[in-house]
Amino acid sequence: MFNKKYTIVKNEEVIPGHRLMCLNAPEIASRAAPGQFLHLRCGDGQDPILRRPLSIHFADRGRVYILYRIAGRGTSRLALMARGDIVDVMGPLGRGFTLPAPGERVAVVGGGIGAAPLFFLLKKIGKIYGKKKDMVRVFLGASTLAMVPGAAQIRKMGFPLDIAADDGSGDFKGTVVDMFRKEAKNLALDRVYACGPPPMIRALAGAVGPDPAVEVSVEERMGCGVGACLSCACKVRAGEGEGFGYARVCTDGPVFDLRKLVL
Amino acid sequence: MFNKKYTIVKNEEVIPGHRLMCLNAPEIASRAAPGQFLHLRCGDGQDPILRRPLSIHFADRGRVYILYRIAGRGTSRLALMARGDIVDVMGPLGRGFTLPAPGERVAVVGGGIGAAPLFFLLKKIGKIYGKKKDMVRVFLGASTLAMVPGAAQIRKMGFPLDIAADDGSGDFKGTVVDMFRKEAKNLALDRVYACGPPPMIRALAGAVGPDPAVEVSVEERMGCGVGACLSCACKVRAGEGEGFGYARVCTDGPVFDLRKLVL
Amino acid sequence: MNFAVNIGGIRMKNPVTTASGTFGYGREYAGFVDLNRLGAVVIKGVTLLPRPGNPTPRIAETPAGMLNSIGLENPGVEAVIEKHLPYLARFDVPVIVNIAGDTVDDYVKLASRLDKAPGVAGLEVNISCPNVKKGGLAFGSDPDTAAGVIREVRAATRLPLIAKLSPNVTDISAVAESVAGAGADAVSLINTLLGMVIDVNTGRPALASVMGGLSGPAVRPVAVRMVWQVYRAVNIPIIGMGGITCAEDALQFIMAGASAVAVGMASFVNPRATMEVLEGIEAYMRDNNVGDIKELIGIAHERS
Amino acid sequence: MNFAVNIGGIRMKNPVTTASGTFGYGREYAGFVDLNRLGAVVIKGVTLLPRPGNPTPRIAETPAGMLNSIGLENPGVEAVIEKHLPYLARFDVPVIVNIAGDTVDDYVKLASRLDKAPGVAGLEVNISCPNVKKGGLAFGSDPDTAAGVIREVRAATRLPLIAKLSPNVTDISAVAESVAGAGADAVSLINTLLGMVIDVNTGRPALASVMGGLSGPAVRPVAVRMVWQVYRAVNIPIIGMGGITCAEDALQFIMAGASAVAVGMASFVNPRATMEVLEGIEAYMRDNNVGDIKELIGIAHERS
Ligand SMILES: Cc1cc2nc3c(=O)[nH]c(=O)nc-3n(C[C@H](O)[C@H](O)[C@H](O)COP(=O)(O)OP(=O)(O)OC[C@H]3O[C@@H](n4cnc5c(N)ncnc54)[C@H](O)[C@@H]3O)c2cc1C
Ligand SMILES: Cc1cc2nc3c(=O)[nH]c(=O)nc-3n(C[C@H](O)[C@H](O)[C@H](O)COP(=O)(O)OP(=O)(O)OC[C@H]3O[C@@H](n4cnc5c(N)ncnc54)[C@H](O)[C@@H]3O)c2cc1C
Ligand SMILES: Cc1cc2nc3c(=O)[nH]c(=O)nc-3n(C[C@H](O)[C@H](O)[C@H](O)COP(=O)(O)O)c2cc1C
Ligand SMILES: Cc1cc2nc3c(=O)[nH]c(=O)nc-3n(C[C@H](O)[C@H](O)[C@H](O)COP(=O)(O)O)c2cc1C
Ligand code: FES
Ligand code: FES
Repeated sequence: MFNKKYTIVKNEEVIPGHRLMCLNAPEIASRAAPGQFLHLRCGDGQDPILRRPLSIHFADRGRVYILYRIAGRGTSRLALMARGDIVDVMGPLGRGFTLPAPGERVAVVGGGIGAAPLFFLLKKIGKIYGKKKDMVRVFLGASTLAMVPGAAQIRKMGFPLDIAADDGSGDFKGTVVDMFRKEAKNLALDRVYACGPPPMIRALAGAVGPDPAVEVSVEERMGCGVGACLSCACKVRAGEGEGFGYARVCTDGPVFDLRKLVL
Repeated sequence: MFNKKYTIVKNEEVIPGHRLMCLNAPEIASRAAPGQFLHLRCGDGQDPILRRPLSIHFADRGRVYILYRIAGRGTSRLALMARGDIVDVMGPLGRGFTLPAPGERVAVVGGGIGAAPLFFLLKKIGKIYGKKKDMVRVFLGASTLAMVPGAAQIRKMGFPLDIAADDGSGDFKGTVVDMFRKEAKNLALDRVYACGPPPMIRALAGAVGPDPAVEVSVEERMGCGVGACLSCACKVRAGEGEGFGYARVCTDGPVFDLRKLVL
Repeated sequence: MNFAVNIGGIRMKNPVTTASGTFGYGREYAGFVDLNRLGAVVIKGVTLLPRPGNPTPRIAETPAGMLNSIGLENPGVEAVIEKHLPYLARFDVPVIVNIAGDTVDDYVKLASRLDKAPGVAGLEVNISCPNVKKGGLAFGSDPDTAAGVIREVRAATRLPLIAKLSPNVTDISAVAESVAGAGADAVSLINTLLGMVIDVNTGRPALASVMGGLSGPAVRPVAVRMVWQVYRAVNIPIIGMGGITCAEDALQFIMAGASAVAVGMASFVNPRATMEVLEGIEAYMRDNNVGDIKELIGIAHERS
Repeated sequence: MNFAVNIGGIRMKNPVTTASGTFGYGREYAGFVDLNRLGAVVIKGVTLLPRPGNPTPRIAETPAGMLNSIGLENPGVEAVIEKHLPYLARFDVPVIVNIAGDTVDDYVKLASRLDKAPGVAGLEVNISCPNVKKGGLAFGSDPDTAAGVIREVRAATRLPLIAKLSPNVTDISAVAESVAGAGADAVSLINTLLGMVIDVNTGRPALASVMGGLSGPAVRPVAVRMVWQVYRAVNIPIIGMGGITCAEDALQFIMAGASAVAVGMASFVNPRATMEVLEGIEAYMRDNNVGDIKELIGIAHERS
């Protein structure tokens, strides 16, 4: 866990309204795990004042990548930064995904910008699975085909990729969960990894069936990013029945066992 | 009076801790008078939130120049801006100096960064006086010779320039007012123009004698810059004796008749 | 689309007005803003006699805000009637005069004088100014004293009365209820929060008057909360203010229960702020198919 | 140079501590801050029984600040004694436990339980939390009720007692005097200002609990002012807080009369904020030939 200023290597638009930022951050790159996140200051003043959490999209050879949607005040400021500018980063933070054992049948499901952290996960799975990448299915969804981040790279890595697009421009017309539901029946999945907006996660919970282990990455507003402020609470089951407690997305997550979450 | 966004043509250090910014601002350039000022936003967010008043250092051919000391939060942000960046400017604001009639004997006295607006004044005086620039004496002061802004240009314009430096590196060791006091006796001045920190203005008031008309540029914290908020009050005599009222530096000034001020 | 609102008898063609003391007497901003387009103009606080105001420095910048201690500098009510109201009478805009006094009697005299002056659409009774020694803030800090001022002023004029409330209180709803009961036709809130900055280089307060009033975006969450609370407590219209810089900020106040909004220090930063707020509200209504601004007033209460 | 201060019996090696609820139980920041270097650690507010806290969203960003409505999520006093105090006992730093209750009896039980727990240097009595339905803020809004809580707690423990005051009051000096009279050894201020943000896209409050507590640089001028006022009203030490991000901010509080300062949400932005404040105060003292931090406490009063 570091807090340092790192230099921007690249900060480019990859799909409309989304940018890929590459940071020269060796300490983070060598320790990062898929599903972990960075907590960034968007500028050096007090506007905006809070850091912003962004998943690690990929990390390799001293460099860390984030893929972000320009959503508001903070990400708009990030988008203005250029090669050579400095960003104040805390990371790597949080608990990431449990990697699969070779041989497990896996599905990776991403909705919209939710796909950001899955890329790093796929890289690691790729290393574990070697030539057996056909035991992994990747399902991504977006409003339209052009809005799916990183599709080409995922295919290049050798993973079978299916794309759901609301407008029919993908392999499936509808939501990524509808596509997943249709395909998953025949897959005898051992593990599912997912990331996306809350409605997608809820839909997935209904679609996934009892068998596979399911891990999802959760988003919540954050203050500290290190477990101190209790801003980022998410409801988790406590004991049997209706009981629940709050977990901290920043340190207990952001990746949680789907069945432990109260959605 | 305009409020527009203008492009920075140049923003360079001229003396340590001081920068000269050139803006492409034709509307302002064609209307600006010496002693007037600009009211600038230092960045596009809310940090800092208020505008900063800076005198017009010079204006010509569609361009406006400001010469500023990096004094705090706002000017530090200005200093980070580069050619091509955009600044939100209100101006030209305020009442400037009364220009001399040809033939009047004139002294121009500047302390530190106070010299900033005097350069523009000298340009205008130069136009009025033509070859007779020896009827004008310029006195500038600073801690050391190297900290006097624009000395070479003033000499190039043809004005006799004397420099007071605290450390003896100038023509006179001491304050600019001490130098002025010594020289002025023999000058039979009709007009004095001055700009500098409050202690200098107070010292000048004691040194200047009853004869010349004296105009000084006054600094006060500003909110609106247009006379609406009454932040920038400065004490002026009202009636005879001890009576005083407040004038607004932004619209009644920043240039005032020294003898009307309650110092 | 209908933007008109009625603030206790003052008909405003749209809900956007100016916060007293931040827009001078209107003319200072006439080069930037078409005064005819404002819902109303609220002018700088006026007292019976001229006041010089406080020594300088009168302002200090703070994070996302500023402190001021102008001290009600103004030329007195007669000069305002003579010099400033005639200028504003040229425009098609209701003029609201903000009044301040050291005693209840001062307020009463101001109200009866302005009752007879031409070109006054209403009075904003400033019982919340933190920058004068006597009166001001003191009147607004207590529900009963506040009601006392309003009751007497009510008796002295038929002009619509807006009570301007102080945020420096434990329970703003109680003050609002009290002034509503005493005959206020509307309330405006918030005035400034009492604050202070120390210059650590000198070890002295940054303002000559030690304390001043905090305004700007920094205080907006407090202001929105108070509008929300007051909306639940009284039935008279609310003019919301405190850190409004854009339409989104203004809509927060409207959704919390304000029928109109006032732009304050934002005009210093952006002299066209009032116009941009107005245009932004229009755009929001267009985009969201809102036919009448009144549909938005207080809607957050239904949705929470 | 001497940095040590004594806060009502708690010996701090320097004046820099943490604001309750912003530094967890210390361990969360141990990767960034050497806890031994802090003047004291104030931990997250604890209640008798575990509390789940409020639904999310629990925070909203505001200009130069944030709203929070955590709702005192904590595992209860027994778990804090078992799990968290032993961890902190490893460090050479006084631990101050912030306590909160729904009833006076809750406070009393907490105090007598913690009186017997090892590793507690003092109690900060939170009579000012805006984020719980009952108690909390209500206790701190009235001088008499505030004194009532402190008096009972005083009787239940010999630990140094710090009363944490709410800024949401008309007269903070009155509350401070009252708790000092009731036996508080020190006061800390300010807790958060009650505020609210509305999301204009949904027309709903941005926080699930509608209102929350405003903190951060935005509130600093209000906090400095209150420290200034309280310094004139009482003779017990003050811990100042509210928007401290750097040494200069902290020095404003000290010059206004605080004997110690707490860093709050600034730690979220800069996890080393406490250390930078400390180092900056040291540098200031060195540069200005100040031999003892006590020379700076309240100096702005002499100079105004
Ligand atoms: C663990 C985690 C990982 C994330 N990874 C990514 C990613 O890889 N790519 C990406 O584009 N986005 C990601 N997000 C969402 C991202 O944090 C928000 O889009 C971003 O904070 C918005 O900031 P803003 O200032 O642009 O928007 P604003 O709307 O101006 O933000 C205002 C406030 O709301 C918070 N906020 C707004 N939206 C969200 C959200 N969805 N989740 C949490 N807080 C939010 C901000 O942090 C800020 O405090 C992630 C969120 C979390 C919690
Ligand atoms: C009419 C006028 C003309 C000026 N012309 C020049 C010029 O040509 N070159 C130049 O370098 N400086 C000039 N100044 C001073 C300049 O405005 C301040 O140095 C600048 O505002 C400091 O801002 P900051 O954010 O860097 O410093 P900070 O200290 O962070 O400023 C904090 C606040 O104090 C105010 N402030 C600080 N110092 C002054 C000051 N001396 N006068 C007024 N307000 C101040 C700022 O506006 C701001 O509100 C002029 C001031 C006035 C009133
Ligand atoms: C410089 C200045 C002067 C003010 N003068 C007055 C005044 O004369 N009467 C009054 O009722 N309020 C006065 N106010 C308060 C504003 O009208 C308004 O209530 C407050 O500034 C909050 O709005 P804002 O945050 O948008 O500035 C003044 C505010 C400022 C900044
Ligand atoms: C997320 C958060 C949680 C807080 N929890 C508590 C608490 O449990 N008990 C308490 O007395 N104050 C609590 N506070 C208030 C702080 O201790 C402090 O008084 C306030 O935040 C002002 O300081 P700041 O502006 O530096 O953050 C909390 C503040 C924040 C931001
Ligand atoms: S963000 Fe502070 S606990 Fe998670
Ligand atoms: S700065 Fe507002 S009146 Fe001069």
